[in-house]
Amino acid sequence: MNQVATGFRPWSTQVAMAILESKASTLILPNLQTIQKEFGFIPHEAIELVSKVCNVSRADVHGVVSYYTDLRETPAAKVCVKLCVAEACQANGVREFSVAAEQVLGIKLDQHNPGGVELEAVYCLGNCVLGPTALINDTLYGRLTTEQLKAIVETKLENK
Amino acid sequence: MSDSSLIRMANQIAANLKNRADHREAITAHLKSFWTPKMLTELKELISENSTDFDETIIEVAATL
Amino acid sequence: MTSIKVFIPQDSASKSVGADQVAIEILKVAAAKNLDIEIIRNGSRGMLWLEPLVEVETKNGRVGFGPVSVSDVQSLIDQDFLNQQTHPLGIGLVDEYPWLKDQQRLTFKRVGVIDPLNIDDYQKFDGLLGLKKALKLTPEEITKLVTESGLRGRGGAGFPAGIKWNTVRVTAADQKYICANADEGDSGTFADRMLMEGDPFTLIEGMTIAAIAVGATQGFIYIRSEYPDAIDKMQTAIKIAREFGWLGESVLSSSYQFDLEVVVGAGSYVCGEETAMLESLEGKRGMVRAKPPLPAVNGLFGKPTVINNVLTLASAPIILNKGAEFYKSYGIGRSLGTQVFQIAGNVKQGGIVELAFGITLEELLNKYALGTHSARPIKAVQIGGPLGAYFPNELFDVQLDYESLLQKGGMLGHGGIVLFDDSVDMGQQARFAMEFCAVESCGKCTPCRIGSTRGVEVIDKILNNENKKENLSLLIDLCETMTDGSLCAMGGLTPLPVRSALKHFADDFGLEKEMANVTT
Amino acid sequence: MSLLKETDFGTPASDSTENVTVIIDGREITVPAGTSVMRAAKMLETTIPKLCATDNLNSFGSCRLCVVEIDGRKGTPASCTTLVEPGMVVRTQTQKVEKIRKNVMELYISDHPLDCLTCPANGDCELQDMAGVVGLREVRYGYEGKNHLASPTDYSNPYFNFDESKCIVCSRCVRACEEVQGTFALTIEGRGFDSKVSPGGKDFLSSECVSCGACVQACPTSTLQEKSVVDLGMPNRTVITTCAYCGVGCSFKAELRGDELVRMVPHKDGGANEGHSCVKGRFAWGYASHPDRVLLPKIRESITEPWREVTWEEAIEFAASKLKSIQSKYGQQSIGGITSSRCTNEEVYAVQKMIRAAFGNNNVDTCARVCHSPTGYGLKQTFGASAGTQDFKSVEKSDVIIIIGANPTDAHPVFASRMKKRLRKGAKLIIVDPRRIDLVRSAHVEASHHLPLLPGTNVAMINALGHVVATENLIDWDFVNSRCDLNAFKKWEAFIKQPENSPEVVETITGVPAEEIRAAARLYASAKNGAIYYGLGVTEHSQGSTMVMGIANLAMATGNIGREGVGVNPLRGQNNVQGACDMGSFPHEFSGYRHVSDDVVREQFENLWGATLQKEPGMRIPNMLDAAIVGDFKAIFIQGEDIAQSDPNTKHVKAALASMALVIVQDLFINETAQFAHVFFPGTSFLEKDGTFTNAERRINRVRPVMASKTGKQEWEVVALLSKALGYEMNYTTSAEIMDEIAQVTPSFTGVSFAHLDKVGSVQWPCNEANPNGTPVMHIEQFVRGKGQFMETHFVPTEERTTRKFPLLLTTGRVLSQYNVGAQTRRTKNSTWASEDLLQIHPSDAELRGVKEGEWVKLASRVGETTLRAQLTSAVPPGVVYTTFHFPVTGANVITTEYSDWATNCPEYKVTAVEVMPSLSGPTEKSILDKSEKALAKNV
Repeated sequence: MNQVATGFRPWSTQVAMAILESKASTLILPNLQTIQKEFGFIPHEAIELVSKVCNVSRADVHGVVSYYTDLRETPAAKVCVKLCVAEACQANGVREFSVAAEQVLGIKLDQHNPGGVELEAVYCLGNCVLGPTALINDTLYGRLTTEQLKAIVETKLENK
Repeated sequence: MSDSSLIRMANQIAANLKNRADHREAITAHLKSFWTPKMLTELKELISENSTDFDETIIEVAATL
Repeated sequence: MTSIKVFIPQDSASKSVGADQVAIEILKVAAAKNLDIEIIRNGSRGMLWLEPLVEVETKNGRVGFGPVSVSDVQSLIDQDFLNQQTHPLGIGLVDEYPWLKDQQRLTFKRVGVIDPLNIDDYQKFDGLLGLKKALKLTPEEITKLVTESGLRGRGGAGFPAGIKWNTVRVTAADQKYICANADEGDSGTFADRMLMEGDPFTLIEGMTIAAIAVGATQGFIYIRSEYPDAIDKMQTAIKIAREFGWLGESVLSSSYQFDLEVVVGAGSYVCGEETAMLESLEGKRGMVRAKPPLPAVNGLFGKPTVINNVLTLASAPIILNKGAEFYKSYGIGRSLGTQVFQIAGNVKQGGIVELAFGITLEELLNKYALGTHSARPIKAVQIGGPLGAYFPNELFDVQLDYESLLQKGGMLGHGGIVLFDDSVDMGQQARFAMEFCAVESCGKCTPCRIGSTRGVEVIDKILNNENKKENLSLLIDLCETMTDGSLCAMGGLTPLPVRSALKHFADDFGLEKEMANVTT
Repeated sequence: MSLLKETDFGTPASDSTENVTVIIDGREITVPAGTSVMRAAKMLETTIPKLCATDNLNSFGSCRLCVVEIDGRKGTPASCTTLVEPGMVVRTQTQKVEKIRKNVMELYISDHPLDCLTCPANGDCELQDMAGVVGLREVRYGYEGKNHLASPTDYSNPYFNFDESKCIVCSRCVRACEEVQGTFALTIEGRGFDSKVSPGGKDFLSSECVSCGACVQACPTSTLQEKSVVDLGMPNRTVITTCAYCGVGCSFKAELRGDELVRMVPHKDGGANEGHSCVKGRFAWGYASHPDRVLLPKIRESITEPWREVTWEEAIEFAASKLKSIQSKYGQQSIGGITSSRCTNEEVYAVQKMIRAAFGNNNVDTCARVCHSPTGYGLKQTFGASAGTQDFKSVEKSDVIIIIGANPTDAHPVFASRMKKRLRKGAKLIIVDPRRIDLVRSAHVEASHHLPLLPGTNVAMINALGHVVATENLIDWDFVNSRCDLNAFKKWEAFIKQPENSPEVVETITGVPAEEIRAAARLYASAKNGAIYYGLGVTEHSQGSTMVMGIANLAMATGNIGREGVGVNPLRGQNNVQGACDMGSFPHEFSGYRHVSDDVVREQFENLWGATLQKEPGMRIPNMLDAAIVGDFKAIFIQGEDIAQSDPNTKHVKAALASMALVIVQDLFINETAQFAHVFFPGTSFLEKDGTFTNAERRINRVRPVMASKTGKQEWEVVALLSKALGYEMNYTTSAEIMDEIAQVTPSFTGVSFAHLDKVGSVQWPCNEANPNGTPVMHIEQFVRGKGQFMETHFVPTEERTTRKFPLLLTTGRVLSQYNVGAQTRRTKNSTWASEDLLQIHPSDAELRGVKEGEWVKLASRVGETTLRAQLTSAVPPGVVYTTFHFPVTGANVITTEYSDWATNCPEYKVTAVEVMPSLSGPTEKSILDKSEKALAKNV
């Protein structure tokens, strides 16, 4: 279930077409999610492809891609840290935590950082008692400390 | 009109109407409606010169014009 | 001799603090000691400060130990936790634990108790009884029963579920849908997630009952992508339900057909709004639709559609099983049944508290929360998610039901209660409310699209002491414009936290209390 | 936006028959259920402020300016999305809503440039208007906050700019592209404050945008703005007229600044287009003032001589004396003329009158000969009226639509949009076409069945469809028994049931699987309302007339005639094909389709005209050309048609022209035909004409002079002068008088006059005492001919066959941005989208021949060859190639043959056996007038 950044296929229109055909969905979003799940992002060619599969315009697809924060048009970072910055976590000090996290990871919040580590602000992970909390490559962590964060990220960076 | 055009037109009309039960009337009416008198005269002349170029039905009809 | 059953939650909150590692460690250490144990991965009991909460089955009931960390495992084993309750982490019989004992768990009856994907467990604890009752009733009788139970939408709007179902039932169409709204995006809420991870069959059963009631043959569960575990659990549960004929062409061998599909969101808070959710379910941008037409008449793909929150649908089985009278014997006034409160944020004892409507905030805080995690005094409590009001200490006597909260300038929302200690800056919290709206607004209507961004700017000006009086009155005006002018609740309710912060915590804006009061 | 503002009710009309009474601001009004509060208010002439609402788009509810208060309702609902309910009491002007409106407007303006005075839309901007209406005086937020003022402008479209900084994100453009045009080329990108209109990619030009202008029209600000308005300034007067491109006949508001045309804006009250347009009508009018236009008459003794500019008097005298001398030398029948379906009814009528009365013969034909003459013949035979049965609006009621041999999204885009709208609402579509046209599958539209038949096998296909209906008991017996001639029906039934017409046999002829044919037939026959639309892919075949009758048979057998949503509907190619035919420009017919041999009719004309008229038919265009080559036909008057480019077998046409002693051409430009002319009369563009066009739905639209004639004369004036010089006077002083005469002599036109048209906008003929308001749908009670006449439609294959030497079949058509021979569109920026004719070829055929994408290929048939670039596409099936004939340099008709429809001689453009091979170079600029032709010309 967990998908690490390096586990994606290289883009191929034919492979993508075959995958989409096997899913047989004519809705834009699920097809885009399928593409992203397989290839890690939604390359330009995929927009044309999805528009054909769904029989919609390229603009329709572009509108959907640009709407949802999950969907990305550039390759994902190897380690993606989705840090909850919503109220319950604010109550547990995430405002200070995120500043510290930026420091220990050496990156800025919401800055695109292909290949390496990405720190993304998200709003609620449903772990509202155990903040600060983050989803790191689809694994949830609670009561997070910056030391822990650093260690987890480093382990994940080392893993293939 | 050139002879070849006239022959082609006449034969084509015949080909398209000959399978109808009322093909003679239909062909006659068609020629009278749409062909100039000169074309009709030329048709008859051409048939009398060399009827082998023509569909049988058109020869039959032309005789009654 | 049978092996000893050890329960270790597989709930994602529990896992986030090491439940998986604890399970592995216990297996490892127990194996080394040749102990005969069977580990069952249950859902969470909802006592999240105790997670990972390890339970051991005894003849007297399940005894608990928590919070257990990997490093505690050796000592647990050493102190024979399987048979003794002497370990300092021990909390005794879990069902007798005060925090849990007095709760009125109807919807959450099985959550944390059973193995979520075990159908025998499910049925052993009254699972399927509601559906079986429903199959004996006419659709009209089911909707009538649900209407009589007083069940209202648990997503926040509080609309009577039975009336909504009935509208869908009487609308003629070749296709109808049931949609479970599991886009639980409110900060401070996690009940949907816990139910789906801890007792997914209840949602399936509830949705099937709804489907029979309205004549729907297809259902969708729209789960936010931030909940990978819930997605996984629901998908597996659906597969199992299908295998056992609970779903499919003939539900429990009846003449009813119903199937379910999980649809995953892609990062958009506003998709929790029902019409935006429909757009998203249709694979489009999650733009809010104007109402009318109501989704009950013209919903998913233009067909009559029931859209209910997970907890609303999950309440249907017990209502069907025990009857309307039973259900409405809980609660007060027009808020009937139980509410699943979620106590979160800076809290000493946070988690799920399911109780009949009518409890006050104060009782909840005194009896369950027991103060803040940081041990500092509580300064504010936000009720109902990011669009809910902030309450100061002097309003803690508010009764937690739909109408009472409305009266106090708040709303119940999805029942999330977030505690803040005295280090919180309410000016920043007000600013965040606007900022959140700016980030998550679908962008359709002007008050929300532009207003939220201007809201952040105006609050900044106030906090920076720029033309305080003018900017305050502008902010109040903006709040009014957003409240009255927005298309949906996102823009319409964003002023709620802002206004409450201004009203109750004027100090944090550098304002005289009187000044803030005059304008709110 | 536009200068002349039609009433905007904010939301579309409801078609409910139920009524609801509400009280708005104390006044009561009864409206259909489903009407919005906003629309109901507007019906009371109460204008509620709005920005995102407009009545050609579904309500959206985003701008929040239109909020109102309703008794008993919480809050302030938007009046655009709130529907009336019985007894509702609405207040549109309360302190509360006024405050919300003002504050919302303040938010808008806090993110909008403050450049009204220098903005191109100044004075024509809804945002500006609304700011005034709500009384906005200050923006308390200041202007230093987050904003979009630095957003770039997209200049890529040749006709309009997209200035993002002025966008208020009302989505009207996006919705117009979806709901009105049906292209879905626009979207909103991002969300929240970052939301912006986007063409989905880099820019408008590289997007899916077809430049129809609907977005520009919908934009309430200057965000989407015509470049011409930016350059020339806001127009200050409006003339309502009719587009002169295709047979849809869209109404436009020509907006001028003084005498200069600034823009053409589709007219909402136009019956054919209801406010929509396409890239040609909306933007491609620049040719009318192109420097290539000839404004003075020219003459020359021989076509090898240079032209001499002369006065009108000299040119007319020159032409008349030559015509007279030719007639005296070669006989009365040695001259003739061609009317134009590009010209007005009045101009066409004048030309045919001149030929019949002044030339003294019936050698008049019209360019409709080469497009829709089989329609006239076929529908007259079966239904009794040479015209389509429906109005365009009818398609909104269709449940199953068959399109045969037409490509509406390119050739009839405004109607296509209407059809797509209906398809998106659930109507089913069947396409019969060798090519996979866009409607087979493109964004949000998908045909249920595509029957990709081999070119030339239409009749076999229609017979197979009829066979299924007859053998599977799908006949509408009530209709057949009550409305049709039963003897004819029985003959047809016996014929159509024969095994040779079964789908299984026809599969071997058409290449279309029998099951698909059966399924399509069942779908159409079982529809509540089944409609058939067809184009030149039906008529331009050697069995074109048979096919039209086959279509009529199918419609009658299934009872799909005589009400809304059904019918047989030819999509006419040019703007006035219908009118040119109606006006009596066929050699055998007077106006109103009455044979010249009808003594009563002829006498009526003779008496009115004061001339003796011939009672035998005259020559058709191909007859004239043939006779010219033989030497019997010596002079021709050609108004507004370029037969040297548009007619088949160009070499033959040119040889015929070169054989004549006198060729008179009247046109805007020195076209290909004019190379062979001795007299050139400059013509007027539609912007200068005063008259009427009749579109494909028989709608007679006014063409009003937007500006004075650049040549000093109208076409009918020139014709009248020439006629007079020939000794026959026509005493018209205005074109209105010509219409009066048409009305006097044509039974289906007796109610038509300019005055009536100016009053009611437009009417569909028949318009007479029986139908004073015209006839949107024909054959309602009975057919025009009485009983519907089934005709036996035996399939006689064309003689054009593929051979080893020419193994492929060529078929031809149009692209969206170009029109016909391209004389107009090539002289506009429309060439941005298509600057040359391309040869579409299936990749497998291309591979076999070593043909590569974008490279030059030689296209050869047994009559000629040309060179053009290849476009590899699976839109054409293997064995079939396709091209357009917009560019003279390609001269695609060099390829097409002399074969034609058996009944009408409509050329068989759609089937030519060809071979394609790679070519090293492209065509030379004037390869069309090759050496042999020049030599030929010299000899004359």
